Amino acid sequence: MKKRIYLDYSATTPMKKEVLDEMMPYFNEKFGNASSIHSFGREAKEALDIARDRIAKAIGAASSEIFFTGGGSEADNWAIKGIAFANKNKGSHIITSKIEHHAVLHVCEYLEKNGFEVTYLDVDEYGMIDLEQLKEAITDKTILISIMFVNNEIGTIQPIKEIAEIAKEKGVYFHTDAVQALGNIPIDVKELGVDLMNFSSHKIYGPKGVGAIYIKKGVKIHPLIHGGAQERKRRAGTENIPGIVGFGKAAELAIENLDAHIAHIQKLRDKLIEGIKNNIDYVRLNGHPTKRHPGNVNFCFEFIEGESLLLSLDMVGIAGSSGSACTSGSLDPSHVLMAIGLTHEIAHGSLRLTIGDFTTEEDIDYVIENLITIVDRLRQMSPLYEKVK
Amino acid sequence: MKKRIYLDYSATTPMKKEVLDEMMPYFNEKFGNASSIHSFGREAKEALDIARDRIAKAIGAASSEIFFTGGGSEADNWAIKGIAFANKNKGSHIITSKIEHHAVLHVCEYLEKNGFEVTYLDVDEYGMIDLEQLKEAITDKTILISIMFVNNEIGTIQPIKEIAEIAKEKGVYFHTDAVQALGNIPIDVKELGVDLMNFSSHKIYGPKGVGAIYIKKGVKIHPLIHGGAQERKRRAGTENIPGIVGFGKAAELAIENLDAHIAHIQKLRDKLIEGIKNNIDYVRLNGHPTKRHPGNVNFCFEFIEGESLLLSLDMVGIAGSSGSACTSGSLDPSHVLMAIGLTHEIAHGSLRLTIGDFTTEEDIDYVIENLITIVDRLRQMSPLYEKVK
Amino acid sequence: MYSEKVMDHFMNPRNVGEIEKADGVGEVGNAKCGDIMKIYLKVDDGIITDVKFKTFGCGSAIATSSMATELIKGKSIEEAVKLTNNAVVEALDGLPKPKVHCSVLAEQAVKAALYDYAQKNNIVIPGLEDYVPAKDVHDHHDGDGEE
Amino acid sequence: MYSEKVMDHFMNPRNVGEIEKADGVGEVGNAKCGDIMKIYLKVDDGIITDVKFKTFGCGSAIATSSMATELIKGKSIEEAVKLTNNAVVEALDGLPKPKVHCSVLAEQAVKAALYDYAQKNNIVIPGLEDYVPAKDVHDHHDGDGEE
Ligand SMILES: Cc1ncc(COP(=O)(O)O)c(C=O)c1O
Ligand SMILES: Cc1ncc(COP(=O)(O)O)c(C=O)c1O
Repeated sequence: MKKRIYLDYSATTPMKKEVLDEMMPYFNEKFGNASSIHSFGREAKEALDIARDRIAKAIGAASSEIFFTGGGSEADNWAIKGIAFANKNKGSHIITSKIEHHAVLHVCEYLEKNGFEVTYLDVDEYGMIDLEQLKEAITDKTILISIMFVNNEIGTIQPIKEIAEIAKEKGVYFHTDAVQALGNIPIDVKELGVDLMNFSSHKIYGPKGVGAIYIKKGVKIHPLIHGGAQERKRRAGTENIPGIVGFGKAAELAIENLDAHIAHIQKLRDKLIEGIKNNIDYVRLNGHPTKRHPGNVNFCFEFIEGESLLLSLDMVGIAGSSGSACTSGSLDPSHVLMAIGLTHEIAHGSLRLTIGDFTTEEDIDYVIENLITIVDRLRQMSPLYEKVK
Repeated sequence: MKKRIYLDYSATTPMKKEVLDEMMPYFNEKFGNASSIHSFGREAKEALDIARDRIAKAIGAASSEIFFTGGGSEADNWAIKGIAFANKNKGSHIITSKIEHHAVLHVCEYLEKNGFEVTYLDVDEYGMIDLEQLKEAITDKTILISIMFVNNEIGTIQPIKEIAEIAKEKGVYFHTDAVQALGNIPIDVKELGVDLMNFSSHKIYGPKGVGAIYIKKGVKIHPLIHGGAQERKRRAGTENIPGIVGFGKAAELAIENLDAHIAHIQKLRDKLIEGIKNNIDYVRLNGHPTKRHPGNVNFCFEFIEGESLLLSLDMVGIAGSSGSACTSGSLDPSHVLMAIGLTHEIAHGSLRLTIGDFTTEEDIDYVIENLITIVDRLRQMSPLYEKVK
Repeated sequence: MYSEKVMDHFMNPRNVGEIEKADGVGEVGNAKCGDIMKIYLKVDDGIITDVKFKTFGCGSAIATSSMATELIKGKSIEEAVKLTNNAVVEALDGLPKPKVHCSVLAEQAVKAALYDYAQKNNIVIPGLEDYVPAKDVHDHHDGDGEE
Repeated sequence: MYSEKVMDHFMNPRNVGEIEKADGVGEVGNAKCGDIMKIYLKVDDGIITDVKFKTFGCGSAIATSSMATELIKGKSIEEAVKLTNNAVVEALDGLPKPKVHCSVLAEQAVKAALYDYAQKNNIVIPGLEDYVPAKDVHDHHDGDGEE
């Protein structure tokens, strides 16, 4: 069989066997609706409760503060629209950053068209927001700060605890998108002091189509999905029991294995970063050198374009991603790469390789070897490269 | 093993084996993110396209008119909020009925608090809306009519084609919640002439946590979940590929087997209805005698309360549901039973038994036999029954 | 959802029935709300020698009726009047929160039957001096039940 | 996503390189947009005897450059100037919709190189009379691509 090396763990992960095993009975044996009072329903409800406890435990929350959703994006939408609409009598100003996931940014843009005002904080060259700028941006109309925990493209980790302190002092709700943080750095919501935090199962070796949100007790928020009385009347819809069960198991495993997981991927990450830096010239590491997702590698390769790099890697069985316009389907390269100050030219040549539990040393060697050849081949074809030679 | 007879198919269904088989490879082999351009991503994208085609084919739509969601409730919310917010410059009036699912009713109530006006149409004793009342309700501010196809509690089927004609004539969008219709009656969106129609996978032997909505080409609607460019920029979030694959397969099977499925469950439904009518007095069949979901049986048993009936059935292994207040968790019995004109007293004694593909003749015999005993036992305990004896 | 005790008293309720020519009868609740409890007492020398009930209602309404009758059977009137809804809940190993009102109903039904007995016999039972018969108990269904 | 032909021309592009002292050179696109194509021509007796390209861009930019050079190699100037982007797309067995602009770029690059040749030799090529050299081609990325 052809070699296939998956280095796109930040896009999605394969499900772990233990997770699938845990889910299996809920597809067609214990298949009841958790709202039903008969035995089929009670089996489902029990599984739901266990999964909720597992998520709560993974982040130091109370079970009653965890609500399941249909994914990370739904949870981002819920957090931001839910807070905005429920608190608009208090104010109509929201603060976020320029490097948020689209599930935050596009909601903010939508709210801007509907009477809200949004401040998009800058980030520095490493992707870090400026706490002073944040403080200055808060007005008496500010109702929400939404700053992501770990950036999905460049891996930068924000000072969440410090942001939470500022928010608390000013009496403003603080939401953080922790989709890339869960399972990759330790999280304790109480210690961090955040009001809302959301997650996505398929980023931590759980099933796709499930997410969760932590909503601190007492937070005033509207539902996004109205209807039945599920999730304590806050998120309607028949619960996706197999999905939720899988997510719960994945979260439990993630916490149990956290130290080993981080050690493993960080070692390989550093090996890959060094391998690229030492063997290829005209490259730039994007993101923060140390405050960084343990599995994130993001480089710009000058004079070449990201999609052709991805396709070439794919031909030798390596799966990565890029922030080039050609892969994002938009006119401009990734907003994150723009926000850290890259020029369009440079940003087009970005490559993100994200490492996970199933990545091996040999994989990294293979990638470095192939990357050297591919970058060289593409540069030889590039009219931009000839000018610097 | 204890006998277990599931008669709650309208609440949720077990997944069919073929459905699970189709899903299996997508959990940890072909696990890619459908937005990724590498081979893992392309495998996912191909599966997504096939599933979309299958749903489209099942209802006579174009594939580009099908959008996947995280369930039936999300799709209801999307349809109604999406149309309301996108068309509020045209008007702020919505028409629905008193017997809609909560995923429609509670959205309408939310919109009422946010500047919209909603007319809730009455239904007759069988649960049918009155087309004349509908016509009269339409004003030049009306932007949306939302009437469900098949009621989930009493099974009544509305005249969707006639409603669509009225809506079209008046230039008003028409949405129908077809969650209980798909797989139980033939559907052709073009022939029916509706603008929006939504579905839920777990009601048709597919996985939980997946739904879909048909949005006719040209319909003006806002997203409910903003973010990434998935679903042609209309519904953000990493696609739940295994879930979508399963839903696609379930829809394909449902259409292939439609005639046999209907014949099977209708025969058993009629047997159960006759069995109850002929053996138990003081009962009342709820819903329409003929324009009715082929697997829906809904009776009121006077002098007894629904929850105690359900519990007693559960003790002999029979799973059903009830519209009594005690099972709905609210002060009042089901809004549907109220809307068809039942008194509280009578409505408290409702029992819904819904039949599916795995139900057998013997199951029905067993249910009738046990129901006779249980109803008698509970009535013997009831202070209301002694008065009529 | 329900404890084993509740299910036992629901499936095998004790003291179901009526007492002809009962010394005291109490009925509380109403059909509109979905629960009615009716309790019949036989009293000899201040002792409850027999008790029966009939209940229209959910599983916990039936179980609490059954348990309440068990708890007062053979007791003196003075003891019976002290029966609290909490005692019924405890004896049943607990009830789900939205169902606690059923135990209140059971307590009320016992009191109503004792009050009827007192009225008929022109006596005053200590603890029931200020008792006003109320047919409806309306604190139920907090509506925040998860399901 | 891409046809086999596209992948073949991307992985094994024909005519990559430069021609020293080329008779005509054309460069279109810009780095900001993520694609630049540069085409070099050798012309003998009105016939394109050699052609080379260098491209900075995505997979389809490279494949369309390769295919465009193949399609004009050995052709007369009059034939080459008639090369359309559609011909390139067809020869590649199609391109995804958001990538069609790459074929437009390839057509432009050929025209730019031919124009340069005409300028240098002070001739007018039929079909290029009204040609205005444009470095940027900006109709690309309709942004409605599904992903
Ligand atoms: C008619 C109807 N609409 C909507 C829904 C909601 O679907 P889901 O549970 O998938 O959110 C249901 C089922 O619960 C239903 O029966
Ligand atoms: C930081 C971040 N937020 C939100 C999301 C959205 O999650 P989902 O794809 O589960 O909707 C993602 C991943 O796509 C992410 O990386």
